[in-house]
Amino acid sequence: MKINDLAVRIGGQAGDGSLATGEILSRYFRRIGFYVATDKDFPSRIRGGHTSYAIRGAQKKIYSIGDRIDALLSFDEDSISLHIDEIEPGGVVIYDNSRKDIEINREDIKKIKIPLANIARKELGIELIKNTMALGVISHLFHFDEVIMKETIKDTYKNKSEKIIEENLRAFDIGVEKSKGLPLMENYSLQILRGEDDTLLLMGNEAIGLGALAAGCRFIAAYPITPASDVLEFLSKHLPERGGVAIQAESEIAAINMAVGAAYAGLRAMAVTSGPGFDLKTEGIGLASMIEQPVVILDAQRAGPSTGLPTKTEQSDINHAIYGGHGDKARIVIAPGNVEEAFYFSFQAFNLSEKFQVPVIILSDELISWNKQVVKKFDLKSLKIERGKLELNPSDKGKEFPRYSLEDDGISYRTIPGIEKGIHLETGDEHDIYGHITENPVNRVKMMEKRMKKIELMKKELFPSIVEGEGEVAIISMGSTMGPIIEAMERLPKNIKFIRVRTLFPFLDDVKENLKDVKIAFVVEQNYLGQLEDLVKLNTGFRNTVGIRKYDGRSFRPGIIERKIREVMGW
Amino acid sequence: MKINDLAVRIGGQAGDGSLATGEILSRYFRRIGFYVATDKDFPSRIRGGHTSYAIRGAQKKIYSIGDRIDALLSFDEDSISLHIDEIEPGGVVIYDNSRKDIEINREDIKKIKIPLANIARKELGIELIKNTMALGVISHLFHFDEVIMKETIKDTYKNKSEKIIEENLRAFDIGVEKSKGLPLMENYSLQILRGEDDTLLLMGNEAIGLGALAAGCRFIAAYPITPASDVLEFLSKHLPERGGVAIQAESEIAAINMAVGAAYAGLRAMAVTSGPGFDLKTEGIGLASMIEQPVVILDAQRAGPSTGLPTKTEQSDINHAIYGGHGDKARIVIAPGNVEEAFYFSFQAFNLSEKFQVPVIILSDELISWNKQVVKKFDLKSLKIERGKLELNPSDKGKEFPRYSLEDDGISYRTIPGIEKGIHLETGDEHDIYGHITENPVNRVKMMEKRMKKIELMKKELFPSIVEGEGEVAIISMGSTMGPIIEAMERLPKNIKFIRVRTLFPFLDDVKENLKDVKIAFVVEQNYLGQLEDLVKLNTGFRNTVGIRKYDGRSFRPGIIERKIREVMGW
Amino acid sequence: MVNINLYDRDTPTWCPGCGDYGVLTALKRAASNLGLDPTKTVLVTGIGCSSKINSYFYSYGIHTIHGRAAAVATGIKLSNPELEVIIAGGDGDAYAIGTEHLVHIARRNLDVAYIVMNNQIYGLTKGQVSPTSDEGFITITTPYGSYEKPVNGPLLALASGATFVARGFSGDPLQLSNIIEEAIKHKGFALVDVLSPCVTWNKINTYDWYKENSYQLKDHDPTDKKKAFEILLDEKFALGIIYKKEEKTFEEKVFRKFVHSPLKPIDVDLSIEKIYDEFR
Amino acid sequence: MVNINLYDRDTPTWCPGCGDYGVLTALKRAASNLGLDPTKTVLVTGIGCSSKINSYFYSYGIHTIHGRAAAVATGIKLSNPELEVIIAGGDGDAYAIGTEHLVHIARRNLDVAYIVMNNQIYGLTKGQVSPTSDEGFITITTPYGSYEKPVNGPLLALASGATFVARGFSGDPLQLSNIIEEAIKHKGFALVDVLSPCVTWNKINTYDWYKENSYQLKDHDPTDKKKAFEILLDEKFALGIIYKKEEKTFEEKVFRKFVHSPLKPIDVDLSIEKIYDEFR
Ligand SMILES: Cc1ncc(C[n+]2csc(CCOP(=O)(O)OP(=O)(O)O)c2C)c(N)n1
Ligand SMILES: Cc1ncc(C[n+]2csc(CCOP(=O)(O)OP(=O)(O)O)c2C)c(N)n1
Ligand code: SF4
Ligand code: SF4
Ligand SMILES: [Mg+2]
Ligand SMILES: [Mg+2]
Repeated sequence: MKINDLAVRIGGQAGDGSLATGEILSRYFRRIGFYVATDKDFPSRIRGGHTSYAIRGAQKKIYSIGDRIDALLSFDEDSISLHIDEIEPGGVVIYDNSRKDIEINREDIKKIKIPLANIARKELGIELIKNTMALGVISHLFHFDEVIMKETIKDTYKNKSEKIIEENLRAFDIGVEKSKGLPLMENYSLQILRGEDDTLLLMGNEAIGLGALAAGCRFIAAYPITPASDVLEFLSKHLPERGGVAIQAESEIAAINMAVGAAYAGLRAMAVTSGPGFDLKTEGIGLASMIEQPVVILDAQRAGPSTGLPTKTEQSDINHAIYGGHGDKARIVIAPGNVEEAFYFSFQAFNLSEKFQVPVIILSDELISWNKQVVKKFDLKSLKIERGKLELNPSDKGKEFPRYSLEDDGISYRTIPGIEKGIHLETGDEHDIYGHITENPVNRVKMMEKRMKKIELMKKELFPSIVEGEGEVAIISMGSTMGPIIEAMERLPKNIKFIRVRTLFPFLDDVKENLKDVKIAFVVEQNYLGQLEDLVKLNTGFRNTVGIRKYDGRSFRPGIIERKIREVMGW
Repeated sequence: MKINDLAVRIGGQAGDGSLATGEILSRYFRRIGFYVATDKDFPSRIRGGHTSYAIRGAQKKIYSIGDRIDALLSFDEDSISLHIDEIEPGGVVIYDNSRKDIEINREDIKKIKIPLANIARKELGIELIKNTMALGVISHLFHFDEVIMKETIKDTYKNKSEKIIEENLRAFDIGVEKSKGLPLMENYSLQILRGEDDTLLLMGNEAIGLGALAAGCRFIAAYPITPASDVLEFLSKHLPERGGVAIQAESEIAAINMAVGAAYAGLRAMAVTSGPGFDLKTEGIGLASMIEQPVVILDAQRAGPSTGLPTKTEQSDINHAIYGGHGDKARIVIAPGNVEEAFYFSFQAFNLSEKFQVPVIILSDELISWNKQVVKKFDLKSLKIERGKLELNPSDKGKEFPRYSLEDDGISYRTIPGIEKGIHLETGDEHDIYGHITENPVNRVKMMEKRMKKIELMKKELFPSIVEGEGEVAIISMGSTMGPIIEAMERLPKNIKFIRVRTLFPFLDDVKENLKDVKIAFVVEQNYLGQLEDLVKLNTGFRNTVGIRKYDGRSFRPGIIERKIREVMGW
Repeated sequence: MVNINLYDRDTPTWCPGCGDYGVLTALKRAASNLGLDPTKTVLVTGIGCSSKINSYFYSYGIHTIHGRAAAVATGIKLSNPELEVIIAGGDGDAYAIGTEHLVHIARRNLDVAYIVMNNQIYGLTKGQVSPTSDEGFITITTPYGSYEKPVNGPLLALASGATFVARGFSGDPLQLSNIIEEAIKHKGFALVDVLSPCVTWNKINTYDWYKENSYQLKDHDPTDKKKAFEILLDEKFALGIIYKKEEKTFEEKVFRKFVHSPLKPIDVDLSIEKIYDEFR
Repeated sequence: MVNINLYDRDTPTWCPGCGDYGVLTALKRAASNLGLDPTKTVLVTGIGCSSKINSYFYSYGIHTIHGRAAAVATGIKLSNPELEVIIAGGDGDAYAIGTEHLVHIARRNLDVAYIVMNNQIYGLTKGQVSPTSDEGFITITTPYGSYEKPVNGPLLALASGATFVARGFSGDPLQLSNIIEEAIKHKGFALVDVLSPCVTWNKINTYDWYKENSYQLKDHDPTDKKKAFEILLDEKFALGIIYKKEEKTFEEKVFRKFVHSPLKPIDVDLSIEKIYDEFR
């Protein structure tokens, strides 16, 4: 009996509506009080090609769809060939045989064939509604609460016409009806846990957008790119009504430089992108470092290099985020591990950037950016806007304001255009305390030290690693891999210390401390070269590491991690 | 008595002609059989501002202007205030007091005041010719060979009019004449060593240009930027007569992509730039990695970040050269340490890029790029063009040529447009062996491994470190710092092992080997963050390092290194 | 004339009804009429739905990065002027992120044809506003309507120095193939802006809309530059060859001496010794 | 009118005789006539000799990176439309590496003035060819003469949608200051291309050469767009305001609701709770 944990994969051709169906299902899970994790898999084309969406709901906190699925809802043949082996013994496959009937070779699962598309066409005249019908089938098989499910459907389509809502509810009912008599999934039990309804279901990109809004970000410039576009899209909708500006720039270069301009003019500003666009922002981010402008950049990593696999996940921009750009420069690079952190990191990114007057790079990955998770409503009361040394009413300092005055902590007072007595220059050339260009070597040394000093200072306020468990064997990771790692740990027979790094630059000393009694560390990451592993080695001196790496564009499963650790440790 | 080693600094306002005078002096040194090292110091503006040029000639091989100068030729007050303390006791200052007379406060040097500009104006009617006149003064004081000097002057101006040559020779003679009676520098002796005249005097940028020409490079695309423009300028002159193309692109992005296009079309192609432009090339270099195109990129480093100090030297693009760009990618990064290597590395860069089908980055720095050194005529006989797996006559492989066939060494056969039976696709998206886009995970893994495998393979053919000396104390460096380091070593009382790293990526194993018996290593580099030091730590595990760093935009002097090592070692 | 099937390659994965099918058909027909040799032809594209066209057209092909096709093509053409180099891509690719290269390839008058498949939207990234979208156009990134005047691609090219400027419509592949044929034949830089509907994301600028908002150029003298400017200032889209003038191409100017063939083996260039004199 | 000395800052380090002195004088005069408040003015520049102008003009100033001044200025102006934002820089900055931003800032009709100090050469990097250099022009990177037709900056801006296009000459700072004044006053994007000789590297396009190769616009109706195109196609440089039209600015279109002032303190935005509904 599997209790309160169900993973469903919905697969079909792009356009079959798998994503929409998954959306309703994940909303249902939230409503019954479950946590949710999802994983999209679709090709970089618009129509056709196999697409699938995995949704898992569970009572316990989850961040991964897990190793296997309990139900496969398949609208095409590819779904079967690609995913049939993924079904847990005792699970079920539902196959829409309207297009074609096929042989399904597994004896240990339930196999249901039903011509959903045909029924939909016949009964409602709309083939596409087969999706909602399929939800009816699943609901019946797994004893879903039909009332809550229908509420969910209604709410999901609440911006659509009455007619559409009616049709979908009808489709759902037909699905339930048609599955009467099918063998029920008695080995699954899903309770209704819903208590206080204080949760939200959202993906990382939405959380980042919300975090930015909450932080008073009032400017976003971006150029569309998967998987970062959602943030631009979200803010394009929500910024204008807050007096902010969302602008789709002519390129990523334009975008970062616009954002730097906005920051210079005093707005909290951000630019969002992914790999190829991140490359193009290199020079602009360097300018921000040099003129000490607070600006926030999101790099939602996808599989590289070059155009790579645009709709697939990876964690291979770590090096560029830290080291990208010529010259020595100060910046902050933080990596949220889940949707909740995506919100808070996004919020804090603006505080950090203004406090330290540096660009802050949020490094997410496609999986976090798109993974829908259930989070507690954000604790806005606990948050505070900190603008650092922003000087809105400077006292008279003479004709020019010493924008780059040499303060003990390396952070100068900042004024912005429009402020009386704040006039000064800013330039990416080396400059004196008024921002005027100078090539004087003594000044150069002072200014370099002023800017670099911030690196030590900021360490105190950055996000330390999250450590779970104790032991001589450690797992180190960053970003979205935390989900499968936690589940792998649960299955492994011995104690493991899990160190999840959240600040990549400057690298914090706590990782070294945490490795003190560790004998061997597995570094789990989604790239080929072991970029995180190198970072750990360099910064801690700890060298007995074993890389667990994945670079096929698909996310980790707990089993991969579990197996590799068992193999190396002989467990 | 100082024998066969003389350092002269010529200083004045930009436009005073210090650089031209230095040019003649350095040519003279070559002609008498000396080695030469030079160091330019001028501001990022066109007229005005203090400019100075240090030229040293010596019988022994030198790569640095050394700690102190023997003669200061000064056309402005700044030259005195900035450089008077640099003069070796027993040396001389020659001050042109035409503009203004000033007090020179040093008792341990000879002080010569002479109104050169006034004399030049009076006797020849051209004030600017004071420079050549100054050469006459120096020649007389230091017993130069006047015949050779006059030959040098003639040859330097050989493309100018007869009149100009005559005037300069006259000016020289007047200089000699006017210094009759001045106290001679009897404590210096410069012999005429000239034997076979088999040497050249050139700067790193020229050597890189020549190396490219020799290697059959027939395409350069670049956007002007200090200090890389010389290479574009040199090749703009010399490529067309060889049927090649030099194109000043609309931006660095255009330049790198043009070069990639040229490489794709089969020409040996390069793009040259410095920091800000190097940032902009990030995406294009990533494309070259992904489609496995051989292309050569020069980054002539200058002081960053951002626009920084455009005419000052630094070594702070190491990280970007190695790590810049999203995703995992293969490339080669090599760093010549002197002008001779600049030639050979440039030549070999083309071979390496074609053999391994990767972008090769030559990392020079402003000092090497501009430092004029005397080198033996290049041994062209010893060189060979190796184009790797370029397939000019492929056998029939079907409709599409398997451009990305999976060979044991990861290197596929390459065809280029125009070749029969070679048709295929190339794309920065992940692709199959014919270059067609595919998102298949199994193919992805194979292709990543194919591309990454080359990293190990290429290690065998890259430039190992140059090791000089033995001992438990090591110095590690890269690039132009070798000159001052060698001289510092000569002065230090104990044995030192000097490891000069020449290949930065992939990092070779020899550095680790060489550090086996070393107890402490000083890493000398021109940046703040210790980019080379981190690289050594990461790749060798050796952690007892001490950084000797400079980041004021001016080059190292032996004394700085010597003092720091004495201090740390208690020597 | 060559059998048109010679140019078949992978089956397109564009959405059913996508305008780009018409462009592909027209390109194949033009190639066939001109007898283009796939071995000597390079189709250079950027990134976007439209840029996938070289997966569907048989010849040498390079699918580069977003916006940079023109720069890559410049390198190719200058390295081997005997190649027929054709550039293709979307409106975002050419007129947003690729703007600078378009302007400069035009003023160089490089002898290549550039086919812009203009659907007034970002197709591959799922329906964001494009530089050619009309003011007020609602997309996911302009939920309150676009605030920007559209880029007029052919006008931009003409102002930059293009010596051939034309507009076609993928709903009329026959005319389009004629235009493309002329563009390829033209010695110099030829821009062909093709109205090519995106049936998935752009529900405004449909086939019908384009039919209503375009007209055929008649009795137009394409050598009349002033007239060409006037036509391009029209509200409606003129279809046909708008401007055409023979001028020396970039390659003709650059290669005054001789052309180095990339198709031949090379040796160490000993002639550099002649330069040594500069360094003595 | 404000005392012109208010705008004094550092002493320029341009070469004696550089055309940019005339531009600086004209800008100061225009500012003084308009009574610009240095506190509310931002002079945004790129990189180049010309781009150093904000070191010499007293107001808020940001000297950005090569080619990106227009993008930075867009961010500034959209963040605080009450600021007077002026962009200045060289021909390389605006018409080579900055091409894309020029085209797009023009079509957006952002209310800023952009002064391009066009010396047809790269000054700061010591005399390489520029996008506005004439064909055949010999420089250190074009020892055999340039192979490219020059970019016509004002034409490019006009074709891109600029609502104010003018050309001045730094040899005539009085007219130039009038033009700059008009450009700043103009509501919308104003491009002022200034013929501004580089006395050090460009020995062809000198003050005298410009005098011979330019003419004053007379009796020209700047609202006549077709005529404006014609004028810009002239071989000789027309001096004066070539085109001018009032259109809604980008800011006016964007800020339909209210403007968020960057000059006020901010609090955590609790209103995001209203969006929570989307996530349930
Ligand atoms: C540097 C970079 N930025 C952004 C993207 C994402 N991207 C891919 S295609 C595209 C635009 C597609 O629009 P268009 O060029 O009009 O082509 P279409 O798909 O409409 O044919 C974008 C923004 C990218 N691949 N690279
Ligand atoms: C990205 C980048 N590329 C190149 C340079 C070098 N650079 C500085 S100024 C300049 C061009 C100067 O020409 P222009 O813009 O016409 O200005 P001018 O000096 O003539 O006034 C260049 C190429 C740079 N600073 N940054
Ligand atoms: S999304 Fe639009 S442009 Fe892309 S293939 Fe579909 S119809 Fe064509
Ligand atoms: S180099 Fe030319 S543009 Fe630069 S300051 Fe001198 S004259 Fe002016
Ligand atoms: Mg498009
Ligand atoms: Mg210029």
